[in-house]
Amino acid sequence: MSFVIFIKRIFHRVYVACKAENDVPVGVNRTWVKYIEKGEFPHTKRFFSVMRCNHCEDAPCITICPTSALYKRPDGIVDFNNERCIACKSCTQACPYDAIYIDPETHTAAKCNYCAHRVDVGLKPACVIVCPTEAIVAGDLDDPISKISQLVAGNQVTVRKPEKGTIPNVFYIESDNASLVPNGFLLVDKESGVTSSRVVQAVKKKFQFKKRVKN
Amino acid sequence: MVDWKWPEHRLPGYIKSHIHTDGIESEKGEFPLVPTFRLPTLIHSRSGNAKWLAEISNRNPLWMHTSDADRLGFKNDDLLRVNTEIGYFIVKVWVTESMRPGVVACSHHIGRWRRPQDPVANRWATNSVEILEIESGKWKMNVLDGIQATEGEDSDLSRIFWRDGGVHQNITHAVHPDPISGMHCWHQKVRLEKAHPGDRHGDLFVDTEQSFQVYKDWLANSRPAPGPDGLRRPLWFKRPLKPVMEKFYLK
Amino acid sequence: MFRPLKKSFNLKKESKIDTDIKQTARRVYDAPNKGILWDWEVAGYIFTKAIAAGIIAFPFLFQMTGLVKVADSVLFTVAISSLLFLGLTGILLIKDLDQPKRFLYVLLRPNWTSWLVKGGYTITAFGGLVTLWCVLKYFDFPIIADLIVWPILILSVLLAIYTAFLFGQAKGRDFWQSPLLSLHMLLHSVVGGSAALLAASMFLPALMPLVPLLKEILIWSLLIQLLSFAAEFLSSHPTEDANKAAHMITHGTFRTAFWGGVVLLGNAIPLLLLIGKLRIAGCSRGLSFWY
Amino acid sequence: MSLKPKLGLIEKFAEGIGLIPKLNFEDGKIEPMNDPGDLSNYPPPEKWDDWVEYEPTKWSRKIKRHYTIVPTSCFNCESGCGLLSYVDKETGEVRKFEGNPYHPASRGRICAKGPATINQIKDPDRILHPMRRVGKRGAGKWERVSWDVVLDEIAAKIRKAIKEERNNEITYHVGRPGHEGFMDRVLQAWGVDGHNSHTNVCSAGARTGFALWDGFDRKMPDFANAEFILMISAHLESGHYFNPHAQRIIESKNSGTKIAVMDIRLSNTASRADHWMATYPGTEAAVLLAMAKIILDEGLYNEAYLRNWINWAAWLEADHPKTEISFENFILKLKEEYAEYTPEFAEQESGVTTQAVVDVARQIGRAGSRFSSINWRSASSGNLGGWQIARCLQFLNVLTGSLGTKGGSLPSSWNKYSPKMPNPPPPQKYWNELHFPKEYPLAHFEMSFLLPHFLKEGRGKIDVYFTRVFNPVWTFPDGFSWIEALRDTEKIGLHAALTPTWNETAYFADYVLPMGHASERHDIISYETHAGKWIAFRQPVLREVARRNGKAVKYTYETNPGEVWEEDEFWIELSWRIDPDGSLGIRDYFISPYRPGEKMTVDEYYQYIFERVPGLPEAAEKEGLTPLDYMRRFGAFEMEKEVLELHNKVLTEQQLYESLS
Repeated sequence: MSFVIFIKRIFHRVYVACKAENDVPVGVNRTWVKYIEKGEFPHTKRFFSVMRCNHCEDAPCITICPTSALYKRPDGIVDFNNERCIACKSCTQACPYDAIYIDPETHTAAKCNYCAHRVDVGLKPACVIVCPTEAIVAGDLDDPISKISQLVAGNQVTVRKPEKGTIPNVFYIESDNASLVPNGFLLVDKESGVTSSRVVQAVKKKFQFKKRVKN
Repeated sequence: MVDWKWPEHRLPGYIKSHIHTDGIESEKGEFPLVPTFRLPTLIHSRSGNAKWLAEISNRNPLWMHTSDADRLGFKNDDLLRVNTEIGYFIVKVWVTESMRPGVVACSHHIGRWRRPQDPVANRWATNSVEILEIESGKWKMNVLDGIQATEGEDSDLSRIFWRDGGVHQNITHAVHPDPISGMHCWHQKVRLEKAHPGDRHGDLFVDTEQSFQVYKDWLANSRPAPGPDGLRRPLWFKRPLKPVMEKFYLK
Repeated sequence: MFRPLKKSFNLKKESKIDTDIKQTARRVYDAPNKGILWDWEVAGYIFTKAIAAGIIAFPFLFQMTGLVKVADSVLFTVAISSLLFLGLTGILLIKDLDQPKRFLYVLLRPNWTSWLVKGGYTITAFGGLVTLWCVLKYFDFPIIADLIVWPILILSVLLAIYTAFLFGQAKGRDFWQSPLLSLHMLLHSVVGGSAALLAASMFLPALMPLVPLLKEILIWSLLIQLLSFAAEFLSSHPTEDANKAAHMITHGTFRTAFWGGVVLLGNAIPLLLLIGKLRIAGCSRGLSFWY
Repeated sequence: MSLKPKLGLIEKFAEGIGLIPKLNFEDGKIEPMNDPGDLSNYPPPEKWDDWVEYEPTKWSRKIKRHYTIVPTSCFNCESGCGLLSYVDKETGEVRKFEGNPYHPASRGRICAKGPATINQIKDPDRILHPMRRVGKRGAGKWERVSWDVVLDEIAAKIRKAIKEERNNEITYHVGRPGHEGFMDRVLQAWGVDGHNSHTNVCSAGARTGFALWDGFDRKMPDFANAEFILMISAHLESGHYFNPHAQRIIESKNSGTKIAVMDIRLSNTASRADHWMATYPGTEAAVLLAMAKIILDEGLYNEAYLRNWINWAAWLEADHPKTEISFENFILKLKEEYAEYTPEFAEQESGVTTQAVVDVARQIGRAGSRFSSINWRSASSGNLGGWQIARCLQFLNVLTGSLGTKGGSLPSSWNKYSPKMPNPPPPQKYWNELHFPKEYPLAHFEMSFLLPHFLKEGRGKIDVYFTRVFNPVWTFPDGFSWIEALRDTEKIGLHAALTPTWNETAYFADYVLPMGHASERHDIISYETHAGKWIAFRQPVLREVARRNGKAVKYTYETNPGEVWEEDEFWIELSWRIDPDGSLGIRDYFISPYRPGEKMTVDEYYQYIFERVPGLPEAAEKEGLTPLDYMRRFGAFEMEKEVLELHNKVLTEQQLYESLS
């Protein structure tokens, strides 16, 4: 199973459909959209990329997970079982795509699992059916006549960080490299986020908004 | 249009806007402010209780082109005081190439607030503010607290990672009724300057006497009914809740 | 406890992308950052593990190779203290988990491809053998005790460097993919162990005979350590992220911690002191903590 | 094929002796709907009564959840896209929202705000009971009251006002449109000119500009078949009906249609466009007229359309009495009229390069009848004279003959169905000066944002003021003038805020009446989103589930959380109590069309409407359902697929006769 994502048609829909389907807590995401801008006025361009787990063929998160809480299903989906997970967080270090987070509610690792609970019932993933511009196509790459196989064969597709050798299964069409590479996981100039439960107190302390004395 | 005292507009034409460059002195930091662009993920003032929407969009900085920022010496994330006709508001600046030089814009939807005495609600998106009427008609809003991660029935409340409640810009806009279409012409002529000491992001000030004066000035440009044969309004124009025929005529 | 992104951890300085808006692509929107996931507990247990491996390896090695006659009392204290440090490592390992009650799953639901499992079994085996050795020694079965000394020595080396393989499996971290990592960890263990023993020798007279040889080893290992830093930081790294990480250590946020703590306090000063015949050797321990 | 990791020996042994808990048991297996590989988007309607899915949050245990799926329409913007609500049979609560595949406009695909309705329903700070203020208005103290108390107190005040002929002191101010037909009927039943809206802080500029051409104040661009699209808006991400429109814009873009966007900033829409024309705000009309000039000069205009549909003879007579009336002269005079709008002038005014102006103009000319354009707010709502921008935009449609054509812009009411109401009341005999003052005869529509200033000038007073899902203090300009007006009990006697959530205006209300969200209220929706004509239904889903389980429900607040109600029933109940003895003649407009003398129920109201929707009774018949039940089941119905070229259709005798009456 794999995804093809049309960069040119993305907007902000995937967030909420995924969160609604899987009750993903605030602060962490299974799939998210990243914007980058390039060029000078009036030739400025903005590119969007939907980021998520790439369900890799040779998934580093599966090799490093001590209790095989992360495992590959025969249909290719990299699924997780949060009852086996001891939350050692080594998978979050192993994933070159920053796709795994620690769920602050269940204190276990979690990530996009291709809505396996929907696929097993015969439904497409939640982010696929919500998108008004059908920017995300899901399907079986091994089936040569499926829409996704034709798309991947017929178009110029790119994947994120192929040099990591994980053989990712999410293909991007008409994408822009600067927006695909998470460029320096370490050097994120993002606002501080929220992950395992221990972060909650820290976040509160750190961002204490200076209470103003009522004048 | 001829029947309704606007012969000069009988054909499709070009009218110079109230924020045309003729009336803008850019060297004094004056700009046209476009306050109307919307975000795909929010609803005017009803998405304050939708946590997943507030999580995606929780900032409304002032968009400004790099050349304007260099000219006026502003850097990204600086606090600016935006002076409108009837007051001012304090906002952060977002320096970007995706903006037309000579124009600034600030998004709608964000800058919700609640006063300490109001019921606690929309905690995902509201600043807590105090509203003071310094003298009659002179209103000051001070931001006491931004958006805080708090404890609550919904455990997500403790995971709020955004602090910026934004700024309520609409309240500092004077009314601009277009003499023909009756439309409120949203754009404002503003003068930008660095925020004064003690200004906090989201603070604002409005003088309602001044805004009443602006209302009277714009009202003066209108050309009132009656139109042909004493009509208040063209009969073939749409009108919600059409009254009986004779009510269309001014006695 | 998790340390959030401290203000001093100023990322803006490093990411030169953001400064010049015109030429390069600029990230204008992204999901919130996940913060630091492996924190001081991980650095902590590398440190305690290195010492646990180091302090037992030298006395037993000297004893078996006959380089220096080592009294049984010394072997005993060294074995016990190594177990102590091993226990500390275990506690830190469990504390780092968000599901501490499930720590047994590492051993009882093993996924053998993961170096966390192999490492876990190494620690268990090493701890078991050392305890067995103490029991045998205590109940006076010297022959069998000597038999298991060699496996202990081999395990102690593996104990010292298995974390490098684990970090190597973390493909998301380019800086950890460098082949030098296992060498670094070995050196940590050697430096850590010898320094600890030297420091202990000031209180335990029985360790006196080992001191000259230990000093030799410490001097050479500190030298090699400095060389390894040079190798790591002077040469460029295969990927941009690794370069940035190296740059952060040498010039970025960890600059003071690296040059001040690791290089100066941890290696240069002890080296000079040792060459100048004085006995202060504990401070090199700081080295592995920062690395 | 097992979908879980194989268990190792050590694990089996350890679980065996109880060292670690057993993890590998599952609740049950659900047979997949179709064979692996081909997945469908939505469960088929036959399974909507008892749809079985796994619980995603306990996925490792494979716990089965049973859902009843009930369609409704989204309430989070003006598009009203179709939603499917999944009601968990065990907990009886809504679990999530997805798109409704049977909704002709949104076709099962929705934006981010649709599924977020679940947050609004489960919001911990929700208003669950009617509140009445204690102490001064705006002091922030509230007490809980019952619906009966609220209805009696408000009804009494309205009855007194109507009895004393103070009909113009009752105002119903609406923010998010909805219940349009319903509310006009209620207000005209009361005989008050009480409707006030937010149109003139939204789209009055564009509406006036469009209406001046042909009386239709909105245009419906047929994006699906367009060859060139010009947007003075950000319609891929926001704006009226942007979700249905965005779907069709991207579909035509994929098959080669070029898009031009006029916007002062690089919106997400502009970054998708082939041409981003970054005009200085307010100068769009100059660029549009320069393009019109190029189309005229280069003969790209549609002569047949102009000759046939434009009052060119009347214009020549009025403006150029001396010249002889001929189409050629008309074109000549037109070119003279717009001679000054050269591309260079456009560049000097707006900053858009002449090359871009010429290039886009030619593409518009070549697109001919398949040129569709849209402007809802942005430039025409931001600038003085903004209405001319919309007028010039339609001028390009007129020149290329792309009005009412396939791929062009259609007059909006062709694609909007207006329902037939039971016993419609006569028009009211009052004209409310506070809403339609003399000074603005051409305004589209009420001068809503000047209300506080009119009150300050003493032009009138409001005795009963309903703010229905409407937050002027925050959304309107000059919010403090609103606070000053709302604070003054002389100017506004009673202020009732009908709102699903707290907002800045409700802080200054006397009554805060909690009304439901998308899945907690009734309404019908029919908007012009594409070249068809459809009607959709918004319904309180928990009430529908109760009905399907055979439980009798009298009022919607019985099934909504807390005492959250809905507006239809509130207004029927209120009207019934305004005229308890029928003496004011209001009550007979709220008599049930099926049970004479009885009070109309909301089900009967919608049953009456759906029975008169062309084509619906027949479609319901096929499914063996009544029209109302059909709408309850599928949530939407498309009356006509292709509503095009109506202006070219030859009218039948019958239609001609009808148009005279």
